[in-house]
Amino acid sequence: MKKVYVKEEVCVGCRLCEVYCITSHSKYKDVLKAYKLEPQRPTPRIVIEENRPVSFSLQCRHCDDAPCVKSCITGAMRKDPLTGVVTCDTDKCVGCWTCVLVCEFGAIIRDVNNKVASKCDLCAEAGEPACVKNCPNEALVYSEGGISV
Amino acid sequence: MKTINALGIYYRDLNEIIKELVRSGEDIINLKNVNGQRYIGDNLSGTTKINIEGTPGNDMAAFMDGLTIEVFGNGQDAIGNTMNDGNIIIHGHAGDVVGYGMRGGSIYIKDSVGYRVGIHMKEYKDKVPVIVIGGSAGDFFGEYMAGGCMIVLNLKNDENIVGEYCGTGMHGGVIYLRGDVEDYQLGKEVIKEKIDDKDYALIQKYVENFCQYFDYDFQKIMNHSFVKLHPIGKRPYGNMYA
Amino acid sequence: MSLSYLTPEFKVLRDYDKCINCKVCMRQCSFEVHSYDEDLDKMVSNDMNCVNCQRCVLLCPTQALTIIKHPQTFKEHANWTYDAIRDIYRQAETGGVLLSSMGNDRPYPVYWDKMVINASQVTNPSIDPLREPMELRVYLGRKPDRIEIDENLNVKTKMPPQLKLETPIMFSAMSYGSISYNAHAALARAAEELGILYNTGEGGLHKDFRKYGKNTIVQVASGRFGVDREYLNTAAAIEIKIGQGAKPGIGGHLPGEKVSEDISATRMIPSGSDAISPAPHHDIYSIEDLAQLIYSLKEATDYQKPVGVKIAAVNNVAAIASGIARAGADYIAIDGFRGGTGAAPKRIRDNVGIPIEFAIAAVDARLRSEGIRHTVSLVAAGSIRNSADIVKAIALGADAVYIATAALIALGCHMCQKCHTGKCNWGIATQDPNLVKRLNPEIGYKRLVNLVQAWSHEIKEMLGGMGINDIESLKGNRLMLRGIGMTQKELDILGILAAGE
Amino acid sequence: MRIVIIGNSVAMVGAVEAIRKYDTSSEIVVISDETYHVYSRPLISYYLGNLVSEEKMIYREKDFYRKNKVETVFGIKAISIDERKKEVHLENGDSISFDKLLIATGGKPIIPPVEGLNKKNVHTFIKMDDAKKLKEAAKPGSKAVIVGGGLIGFKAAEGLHHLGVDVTIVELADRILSTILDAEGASLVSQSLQNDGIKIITGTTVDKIIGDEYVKGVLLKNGKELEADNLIIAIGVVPNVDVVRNTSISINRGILVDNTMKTSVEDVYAAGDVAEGYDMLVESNRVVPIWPNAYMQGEIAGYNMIGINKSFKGIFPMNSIGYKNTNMITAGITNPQQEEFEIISKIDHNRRSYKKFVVKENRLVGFILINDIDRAGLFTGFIKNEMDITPFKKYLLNDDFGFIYLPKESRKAKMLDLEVV
Amino acid sequence: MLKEGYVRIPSGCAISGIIDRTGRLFSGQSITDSIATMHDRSNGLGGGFAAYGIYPDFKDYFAFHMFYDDLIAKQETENILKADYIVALEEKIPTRKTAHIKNAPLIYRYFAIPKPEKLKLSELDENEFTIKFVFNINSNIPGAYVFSSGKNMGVFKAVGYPEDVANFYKLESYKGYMWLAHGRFPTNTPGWWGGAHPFNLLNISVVHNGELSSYDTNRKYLEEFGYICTLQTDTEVAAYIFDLLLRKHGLPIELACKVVASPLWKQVERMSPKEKFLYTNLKVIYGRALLNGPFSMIIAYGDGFIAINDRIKLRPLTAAKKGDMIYVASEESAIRQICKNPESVWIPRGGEPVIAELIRDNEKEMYSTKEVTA
Repeated sequence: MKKVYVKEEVCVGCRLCEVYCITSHSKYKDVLKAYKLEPQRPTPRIVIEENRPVSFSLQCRHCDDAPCVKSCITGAMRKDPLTGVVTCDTDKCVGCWTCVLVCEFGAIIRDVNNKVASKCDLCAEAGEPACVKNCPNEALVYSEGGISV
Repeated sequence: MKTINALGIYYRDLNEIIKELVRSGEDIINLKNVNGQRYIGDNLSGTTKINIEGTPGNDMAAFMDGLTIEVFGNGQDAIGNTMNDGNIIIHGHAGDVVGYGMRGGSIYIKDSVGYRVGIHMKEYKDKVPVIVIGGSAGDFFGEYMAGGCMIVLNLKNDENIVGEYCGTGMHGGVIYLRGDVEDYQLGKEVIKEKIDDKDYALIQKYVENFCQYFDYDFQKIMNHSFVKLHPIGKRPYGNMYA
Repeated sequence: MSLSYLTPEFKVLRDYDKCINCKVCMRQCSFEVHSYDEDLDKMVSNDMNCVNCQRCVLLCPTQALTIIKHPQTFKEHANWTYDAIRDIYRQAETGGVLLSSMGNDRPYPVYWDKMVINASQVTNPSIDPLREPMELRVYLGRKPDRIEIDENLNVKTKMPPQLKLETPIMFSAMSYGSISYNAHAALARAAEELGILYNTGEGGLHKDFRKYGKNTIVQVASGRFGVDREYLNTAAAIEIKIGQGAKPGIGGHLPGEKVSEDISATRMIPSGSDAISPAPHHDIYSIEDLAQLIYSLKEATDYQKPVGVKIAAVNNVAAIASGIARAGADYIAIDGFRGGTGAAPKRIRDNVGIPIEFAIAAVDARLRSEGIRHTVSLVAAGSIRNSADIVKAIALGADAVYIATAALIALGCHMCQKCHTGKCNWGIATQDPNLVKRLNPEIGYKRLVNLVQAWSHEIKEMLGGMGINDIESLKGNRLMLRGIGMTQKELDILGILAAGE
Repeated sequence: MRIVIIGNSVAMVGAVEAIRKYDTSSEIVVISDETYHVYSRPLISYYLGNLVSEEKMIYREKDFYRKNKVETVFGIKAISIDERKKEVHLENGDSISFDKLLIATGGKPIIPPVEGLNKKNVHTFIKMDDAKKLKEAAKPGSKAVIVGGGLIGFKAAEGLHHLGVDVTIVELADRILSTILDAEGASLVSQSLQNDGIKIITGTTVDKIIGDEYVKGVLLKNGKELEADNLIIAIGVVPNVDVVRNTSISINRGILVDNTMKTSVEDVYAAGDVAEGYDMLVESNRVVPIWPNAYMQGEIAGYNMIGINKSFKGIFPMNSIGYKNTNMITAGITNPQQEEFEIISKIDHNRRSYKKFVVKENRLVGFILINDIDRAGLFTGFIKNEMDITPFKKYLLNDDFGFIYLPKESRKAKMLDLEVV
Repeated sequence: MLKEGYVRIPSGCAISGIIDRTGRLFSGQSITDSIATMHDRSNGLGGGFAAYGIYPDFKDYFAFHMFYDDLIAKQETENILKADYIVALEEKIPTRKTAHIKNAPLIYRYFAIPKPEKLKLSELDENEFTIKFVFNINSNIPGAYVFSSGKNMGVFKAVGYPEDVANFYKLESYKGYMWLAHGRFPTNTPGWWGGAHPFNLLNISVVHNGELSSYDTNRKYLEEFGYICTLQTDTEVAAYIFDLLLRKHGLPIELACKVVASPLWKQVERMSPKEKFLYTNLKVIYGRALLNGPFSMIIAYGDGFIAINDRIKLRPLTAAKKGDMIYVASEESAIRQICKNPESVWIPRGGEPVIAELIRDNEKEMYSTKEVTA
C-alpha cells in the first residue's frame, strides 16, 4: 500500500507537515480557521523528531500486521481490509494507550484533551496526505513499497 | 634499470619515455645529461627511482604521487609542485617555489633554496609533507603554510637562515631552524619557540635521512640549537572582515 | 558595548490576523529574526537581523509575512547616501574590511540591455525550431588550422581534446565550501542530464561526485585544494583559475569554521583550518609561467584533456587573453565584473573589473586580428541572466557561456547577498547541515534542467528568427546585434552598429 | 473442517480473524458460558466507573459472528474434552465434535482461603457479570475494600472511586502493582491514588471477612479492622484449565503450548490467559495474561489450525494502565534484583514522571514509564526485536528520545521499509 | 592590429647574459645556445640579442640599427641622418634566409657621428643629440625605427624564437665581450620587429622578464625628464630609468639598483642613521622610479651589466661564474648549456643585483656575495 515516507536528508524541520496535518483534520480544512477558530485545535497525527541537524516527521506505517489493531482493548483500532489504512474509532477509544505501548514506531499520538489515540489516517478523505502535499522540500513522499536511498 | 641519455631530447619526448617506463614498473631510470627538461615525474605514481644527472627543468615532480627522484646537481624552480607523495633528493641547491601546495612526500635539498619555498604546503591525515634544506632559504619561506614540516639546517652558516616574511599567513605545520632568526624576519602569524623533546625527535628523524643522503655527520648537525616556528592559529585572517 | 549606529535594512511586517504562531518562520530563519514571546503569546521579529532572503515569507502557511525595505531614512543626500553612511558605521565599529557576496550591485550600465537581436523578414526565412532542425551543440577546444586526410579519407589530423556541450551553457565554478554539497549534487546531476559541464571550483571534487567526471571541469587554483592525480584524471577538463569577475586580483578565503570534515576530506586539508587561496598562483608570476602550468597539466593528463584558463575581465583583458591562447590554453573563460561570489570585499566587488560584454567583444576581436581565434574557445561569464544574454554573448564572439548566479537563483537563491555569513537560508551558500538539507538536490537538479532547457529552447527560437539553424553560425555574428543608447565608442568596442544602421 | 473454540474473548477473535483471512469455508463454533457478544474484558473497570456504556463494551461489531460465519453456543459451559474422539462435552450433555480445537478459556480469579467468603458482596472482578454485580452493589458513599493491589485491584479501585465509593486497597506486598512496578514507581502511583482519598494498606492481607449475610468489614492479618460494604477479591488470575483436566493435554500452570500454540495433543490448541506459552525474556514457558498476547496467540492458533504455518516469537509481559491522569506503561523485566541487569532511570517529581530502563547485555529487557509514556512502543520494539541498544543507550532518558537517536542506517531501514545494504 | 607604441603589450620572457670581464671577444654562438635552452619560456613572437664589442673598427661611431617598412621611410630617415651626421658606413645588416623568420622589414645599419657644427648649434652633447635624433625618427618617421644606437655594440632582434633570430642575423659571425639575449612571450602578436627585446638607447640595452605594474607611473615620471616612451613597453621605461639614474643623475650603479628595487620601509627602519637618511630620501625622491611588479632584467651599459630582480623576487634569475666569465639567465640550464662546470652558481635574492663589469685596475669584484658552490 501507499505510505508516507520521509527523506530525512532533505527534511528542513519546518513542521509545516504538522500545521497541515492539523488543518487537514480540522473542521474547516483551512489553516487560518483551524488555528484561529476551532476551540480545540486537533492534535497532530504525526510525530516530528528533531535532533539538529537531523529531523523528520514520522507517520503511522499502517503495518500489515498492525500490533495496535491486535492489541486494542476496545476494538477501536481497525485496519481497513481493502485499503490497509489503520484508523482509530475515537468513539470507541478509551485512551488506555495500549496502542502506544505496542507501536514500535511510536507513531500513535495521545490526544490528551479527548483522551483518545490520534493517528495518521493518510488523510483518507482528501486523497493525498496533507503533510506530503505541503512539504516544501519534497522530503515526504507518498509511495508504494518504500523509497530507495 | 634503464639509462637514457637526455642530451638534446625535448622534454615532451623525454617524458614520454619516462612515463612509459614508470607505468611499466621499471625500478630504476638513470637520466644522463639532463639540462632544462621540464616536468620530469609529472603526475606519475609508482615506486620507480629516477636518477638525474644534470639540471632538470622547472616543475619537476609536479603532482607526483610516489616515485623517488634523485638529482645529482642543482634543481630549478617549482620542484614538487602540488606533489602528493614521493621522495626528492637534490644534491645541490634549488630555485624558487619548491614544494608549492605540496601535500605529501619529502624533499631533501643539500644546499640552499630560493624564495617562496613551501608556500601553501598542507597536510591531510596521514599525509605530512617534509622539506629539509641543508643551506638557507629566501624570503616568504613557508608562506601560507597549512601543514607539514620544513627544516632549514644552514650548514654553510649564512647570515640569514631564512629571508624575511618567513611564515607569513602560516596556519598549520611547523618550521625548524638550526640557529636563530630575528623577529623582523617572521610573519606576524607565527611564533618562535624553543624546541622540546618531541620536536627534537622529529628533527632527528629527518636529519638522519638528510645525513644519509648527503653524507653529513649527524652529530655535528644536531649539536646545535634549533628553534621552532609554528602558527598562532588555524585562522590567520579570522578577524579581518566586517 | 557602546551604541551601534546601524539601523535595520529591512522590516518584517507580520499580519497578526493571519499569524497562527506555528513558528515555521522561527525555525527557518538562520539569522534569528523571528522568535516566539511566551508572555505576549505572539511571534515577534528582530528586524535588525533580517537580510530579506524571503525564506520565512515563502514558508509561512498563511502568508502572514511581508518584508519591506526599512522605511527608516536618513536625510536625503545625493552623495552621502544611506549605504555610504552605513558602511562607515560598520567599519568604524569593527575595523574590518567590508565583506559582501554575489555580484556587483552598483547601477553600472548593463550592456546586454542596450543590445537588440535581429530577425529575418522576407529576404530570408525564419526557421521554426519546433519543426525544423536546430543545432545547439558546440565543441570547446583548440581547432587545428585544417583537416588532413589520406587518400582513403582517413583523418590524419591529430585532434586536440574537445569538450562536447549539447547546449552552449555550462555551470560556472563554485567550490564545495562556498556552496553546499547539495548544491553541487544538483549541479552535477543537471550537467549530466543536460549533456553539459559543471565546474568544481577550487575546492576539490567530493568523492560522491566522481561519477559525474565526464561532466566535470575541475579547477586548479592557487590553493591547490584537493588537486591530486585522481582529481586530474577524473575530470573532463582542467581549468586553471586565475581570477574571478567579482574580485579580480583578490584571493579566496574559506574560513576555518566552514571547513567541515567533509570539506576537509574534499580539499585534503585539516578540518577547522582556514582554506586560503591567494590571488596569484605562486608558480605563476608571468605569462610564461602560466604556459608552464598549462603544459604541466597537459603532461599530467597525457595531452588528453583540455586545459582552460579562467580570468577576470580587466582593463587589459584582450592582451591577456591573447597571451593565454598562445600559452596553450584550450579555452579561456572570461568572467565579467558582475559575476557572483561567495564572499568578496565589497569595494573590490563594486569597483574592480570591466563588463563581460566589452571583454568578450574585445578579446574576440583581438584574437581574430591575430588570426588565433580558432586556436582557442571563449567562454563568457559574469552575470548571464537569460537566454537573450547568451545569444548576445555568442554573437559578440563567445563559444559558450558559464552561468552561476542564474543557476543558484534557479536553486532558490534570493540574492540577499549574505553568502559570506554561511547562513544561507536556502541551503546553497552554507555548510551548516541544518541549512544544507533545505536544498533538495532532487528538486534542485530538475529546476536546473528546466532552466537550461527553457533557455535552450528560447535560444533556438531566437536563432530561428535570425534564419540560423546552427549555433555555430551565430558565433561572432555581430551583424545580428544592434545597439541602442550607446556612445559611438561603446558601439565600436562591441563591434556592432547602432539600431537603424 | 470444523473448528471449535472454547471461549469468547479476544483469543477467539484473533483466531477467527486469522482463519477467515484465508479460509472462508471451514465451520467455526464458539462455545462460551457467557451470553455476551464478544466484549472487552479490560473495559469492565471503565464500565464500572461509568466511563463506558455497555454497548460500547463490544469488542467487535455486532455482525462479527455472522460476517465471519461463526456458530455460537453461548451460555453453556464446556465441561470436558475427549481428545481421542475429538469432542467437546457441554454442561447440558451435548457434545460438539471438532477437527481442530482451540481452548481459550482465559483465567479465573484466585480466591484465597479466607473465612467468610460466602457472604454477600464479596466480589471478583474479571468478567462483565462481575462488574455488573459490583456496580449494582457499590453505592456512592459506601465503603469498599479491595484485596490485592495488582492490576485488577488497581482498575477496580479506579472504577469504584468514580462511583463515589470510599476505597481501601489491601496489598500483601510492600507496594501496589508490585508485579510491574518497583518501589519508586509504585510510590508515585500510590500518591495519585491517595490524593484522591483512596487508602492503601500494604504488607498485610485479609484474615477474615466480617459480617453476617452481607459483608461488613474485614479483619486484616495485622490485626486492624476495616469497615466494608463490598469486598473485592483481586489477588490475580490463574489459567482456567478446568476443561482439560482428565485429558492427556499437558498442563503446567496453564496449558502448555508450542510456538504454534499447539498443545501436547494433535489438533488441540490453546491461546490466551489459559495458555502457557513462550516468554522470550525469561526464555521459558510462562502464562502472560494480557490482552494483546491473547489476541496474537489466538491468531497464531487460527493460522495453524487451517494449516498456515506461522509461529509465535514469544511474548513478554507488558501493560498500559492508568488512574485518571496517571498513566503508566511497563514491559518486560521491570524490577530485577540480580546484578547482571543495568538500570537506567530518571525520576522527575515535578512532572511526576518516572522512566526506568532495564538493560541486559546491551539489550533492553524491560522498562517502566510513568506519565511520560509517549512513544513507549519504541522501547517495546527494542525488547521484541532484541535490538543492540549500545549506540543510543545514553539517550534513552532524553525527553525527545526517538528514532533520531538510532544509527542512521537502522533508523532508515525501520522507517523506510527497506533492507539497507 | 595595433603595434607597440599604440597599445601596451605585457609579455613574459626568458633572458640570458654573458660577459667576459677581460674584454676578450667571443662569438654569438654561446648566447644563442644559452637562450635556446629556454625555448619554452617564449612563444616565437620575439627574440633578440645585444652584442657589445662587435664593431671595434667603428668604436667611436654610433652604430644605428634601423628597421624600415619601405624605401620611403628609409629615404626620409637617411635625409635626416645625413643632414646631422657624418656617416662612415651604411649597409644592409647581413641576414640569412631562415624558415621561421618571416615578414622581415628592411634592416640597415649606419656608423655615424654628429656633424660638429650641428652638435654645436644644438648646445647638446653627442649623447643628448643622438637621443633626440632617435626619438625624432621613432616618433615622426612612419615605418622607420631605430632599434640600436650605441657605440661598438648592436642589437639584433626579430619576431621569432631567439635561436631563429640568431640564425637569421648570422650572430655566430659576430664577436663581442658581452652578450644579452631575450626570448619573448608577448600577450599578442604585433608582427612588428621593433617590439622585440632588447630595448636599446645609446649604450644601454635592457632585456627583461615580467610585467611592470608601475609602467604608467614610471612612464609619466620619465616624461617629466624629456623621455618619450614610444613603445609602451616595460623594457623601454626600464632602459630610460637606468639612463636617467646612471647617465643623467650619475648615481652609482648600486644606488640605481636601490631605486628600481628599493628597500622596503620596514628594512629602512632597521638601518643605521646615515643609511636611513640616504635610503629614506632616495625613496622619497625616486619613489616613482621604483619598478613595481615582477621582473628580472639585465641592463647592459657598455662596461658591463647589471642583472637584477624586483625586490620581492617574483621572477627567476640564476647567476654563475667561471674564471672571468659571468653568466646570468632565467634558468640554470641556460647557463649549463654553455658552461658545463661553473665555479659557482647562485640565485640572487630579490633586489640584489649581480653587477659584472670589465676588469679595471684596483677594482674589487662586485657581483653578489651569495655564492653556492656548484
